[in-house]
Amino acid sequence: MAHKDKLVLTTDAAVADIPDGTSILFGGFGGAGFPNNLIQALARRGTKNLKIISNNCGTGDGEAGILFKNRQIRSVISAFPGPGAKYFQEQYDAGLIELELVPQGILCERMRAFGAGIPAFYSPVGVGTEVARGKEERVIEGKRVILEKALGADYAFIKAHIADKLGNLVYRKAARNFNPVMATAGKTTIVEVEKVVEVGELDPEAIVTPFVFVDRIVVAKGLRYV
Amino acid sequence: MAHKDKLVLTTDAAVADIPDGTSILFGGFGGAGFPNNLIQALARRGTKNLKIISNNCGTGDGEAGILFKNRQIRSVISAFPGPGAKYFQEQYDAGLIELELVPQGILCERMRAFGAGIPAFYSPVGVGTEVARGKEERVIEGKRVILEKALGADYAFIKAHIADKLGNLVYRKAARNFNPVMATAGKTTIVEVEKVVEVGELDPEAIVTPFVFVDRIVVAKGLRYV
Amino acid sequence: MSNPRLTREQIAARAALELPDGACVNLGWGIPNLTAAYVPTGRRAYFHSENGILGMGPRAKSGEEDFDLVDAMKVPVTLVPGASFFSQVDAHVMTRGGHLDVCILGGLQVSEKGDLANWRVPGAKGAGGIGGAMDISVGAQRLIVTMEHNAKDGSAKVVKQCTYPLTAIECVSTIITDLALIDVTPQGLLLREVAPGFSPEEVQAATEAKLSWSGKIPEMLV
Amino acid sequence: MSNPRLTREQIAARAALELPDGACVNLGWGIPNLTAAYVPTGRRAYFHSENGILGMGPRAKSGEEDFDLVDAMKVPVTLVPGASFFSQVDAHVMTRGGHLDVCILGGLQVSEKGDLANWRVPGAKGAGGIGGAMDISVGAQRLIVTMEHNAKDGSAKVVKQCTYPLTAIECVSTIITDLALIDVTPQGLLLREVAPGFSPEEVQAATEAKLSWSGKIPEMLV
Repeated sequence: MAHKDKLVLTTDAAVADIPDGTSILFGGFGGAGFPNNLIQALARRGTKNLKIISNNCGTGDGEAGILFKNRQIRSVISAFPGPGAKYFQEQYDAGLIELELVPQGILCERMRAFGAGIPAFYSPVGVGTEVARGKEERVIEGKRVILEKALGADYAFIKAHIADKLGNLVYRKAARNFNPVMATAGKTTIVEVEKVVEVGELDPEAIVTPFVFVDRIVVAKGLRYV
Repeated sequence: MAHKDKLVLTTDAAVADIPDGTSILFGGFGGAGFPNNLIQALARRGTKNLKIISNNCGTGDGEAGILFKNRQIRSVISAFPGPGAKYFQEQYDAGLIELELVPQGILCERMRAFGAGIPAFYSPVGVGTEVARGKEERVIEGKRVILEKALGADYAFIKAHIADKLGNLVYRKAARNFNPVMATAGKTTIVEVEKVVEVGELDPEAIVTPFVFVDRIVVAKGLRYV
Repeated sequence: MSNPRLTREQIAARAALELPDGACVNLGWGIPNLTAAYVPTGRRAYFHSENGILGMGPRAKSGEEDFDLVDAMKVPVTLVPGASFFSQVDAHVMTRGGHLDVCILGGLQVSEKGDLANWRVPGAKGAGGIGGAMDISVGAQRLIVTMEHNAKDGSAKVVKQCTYPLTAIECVSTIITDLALIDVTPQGLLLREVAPGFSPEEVQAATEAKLSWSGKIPEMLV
Repeated sequence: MSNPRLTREQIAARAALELPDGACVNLGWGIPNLTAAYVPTGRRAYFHSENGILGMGPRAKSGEEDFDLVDAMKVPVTLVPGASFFSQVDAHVMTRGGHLDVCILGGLQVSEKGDLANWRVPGAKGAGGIGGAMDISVGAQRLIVTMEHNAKDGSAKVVKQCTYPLTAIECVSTIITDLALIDVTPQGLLLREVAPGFSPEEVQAATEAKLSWSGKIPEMLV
């Protein structure tokens, strides 16, 4: 995509074309690195019937919580919905929402596989557990493994610290977490950042996500849910 | 391993225990990022019957070339032996050496899988070509794929720009290439660096290879083969 | 059994003795997380967090928290010199790939084969959550489980076969409880130490799985 | 056929017109590599190298070479603003994962289904070498092959079926030669442009595979 088109002025504009029924990856872990401003914009837009992939399922009204509260989400792939995921838990208990629980590292690896053009892989994680149910199992080099499929989505909503105007990204401390891999696994990747700098200002050695993985950039500050 | 033991004084000491018949990964691509000083030390040591994994097979006497010249190598896994790999080519033509040719990205991915605890994966690369020979083929999500196995080795010889005394590494420009993934795929990883700094001097955000992947560090300068 | 069992802190302190100098270590929620405070003098341990940190230091002081620098339990932490940040993907390259020296997790049940159940009580309300425990259990070079020896209702947690949903099979190396330190070996569970004042027979009585021991069993250092 | 065929530079220049503004592009050895010099004014292309660079600029000037900053052909290069370095693994996440907009490779043979053979001449001495071509071919969003239309012995390189060892099957989108620009479509090879002075019939005569065309075929802009 032509670089000049990536910078979007508002979070509302950044999500204006997200259709009902789409799939979205959400970055963030432990209160850090969540694209909270994009999520709020999606809540305002009211997009329905979403399939989301996210390590957790919100913290109260925060993070993805508001989307559950608004009944915008149909299904979830998650490693740890979390004790703070009040609206998710209510809807899950009521049978209103589909959940696929995935080990956290396998969630990472499945998204990485998607981004890397690897359709599937064999993993020892989950062998002999509920996670293996319905999955092909075999023995490779003497080790029991199960088949895991690549996992991507129509969109990735991620959070980074600084972007340049091309879309090169750097993160801040443990707010990096799921964001770089999700940038590679979303067909359209939308990033909210605290700051945008001119092209050339970021150190080429220190760029974590090269701009080839980024489609839209929006500057948005200050939402965190602890 | 206790951090204080990692720093080795000479390249000869760094390779002093490498046994005949072992397997070694060599970093480097396009003349940059080769652990040339370690390779020279291994040539001096005279270790025989090596199984090496390396993108290329030497440039004249340089890079892995000296090990071929000395007949220290029994088999090679490589993506591009290269026109400069004179000794390798002679021995290959004479049937003295085993070669497995692997697509470059799959060479990367197989080593990454090893380092990441993923025993095998399915890839579309090489389907319908010589590379697919003898490999399991199937269709996943409508795509023809072949089974590729993880690839590790007893040792990794890598080159980095700067290490701290714990073994955290940063690289320089395109000399990064295969080195970070090999650090994860060698059971014992030995790095040659241009400079060692105190622990804490490297920026935690900029460290490319965390010290957990590094077993021995040696400072050695100046060998490059163009 | 008139002697008190060990406290959670004492279990953690005993577990900390298992950390070799320079070890890279992942700690799970609960008792495992307490271990960091008990690393023996003269040894250094580098704590790993699955959200992408190697080299976590103590909890951040009040007023000095950086909420982009949190551990896997969302607690603001600090860094030690030599620490690094990386992605969640790379954090699990470390766990699953066998690069961490020791991992310590909590347990609901451990079987005599070393199967671990620690993520869900059967019949519990809610969706539950796996987190990083499965990747950690499968990949750990050495997996130590720290837990109370018996559940609140007195039932054994060291069992012949886990009845709770499994985290991973045949993954546990050592079990450290408020009553004992037990190694999982190919020959079954080997009682290595008992809590001060307890006999091997008393520990066996509190254990569903069969323990073996020989000679005099030392007391746990606490 | 009295008109001269296009030069290698002219093939490269025509290929460069296919690069959209802002495109991320990988160029193979030979004619593809020449393309970088012909990016049309007003457009920007970001060149990717499989050794871990996105945003390569022109070749470094003599005396200013940095031999840690080389392209996949070992040539010292420069960077454009916005460039980044990454590992070979991540470079191939970009190729195989379909993240590059256009890849341009050389060819020995291209079949009417878009199979590509470009890494080895059968019977050639030596071990040969695959390099990154297979990953690039499989992953490219759009793969353009630039090559001479015929081999030195006059034999066709655009063929019904490749007889040379394959690089990848059904991967080529467009073939640009010194005689023609041809799209690979589900209906077969579609002749879109001819070199100045050549007729579609002349191009077909130099081609083993069947070409289709309709109406007047424009000349290649060179």
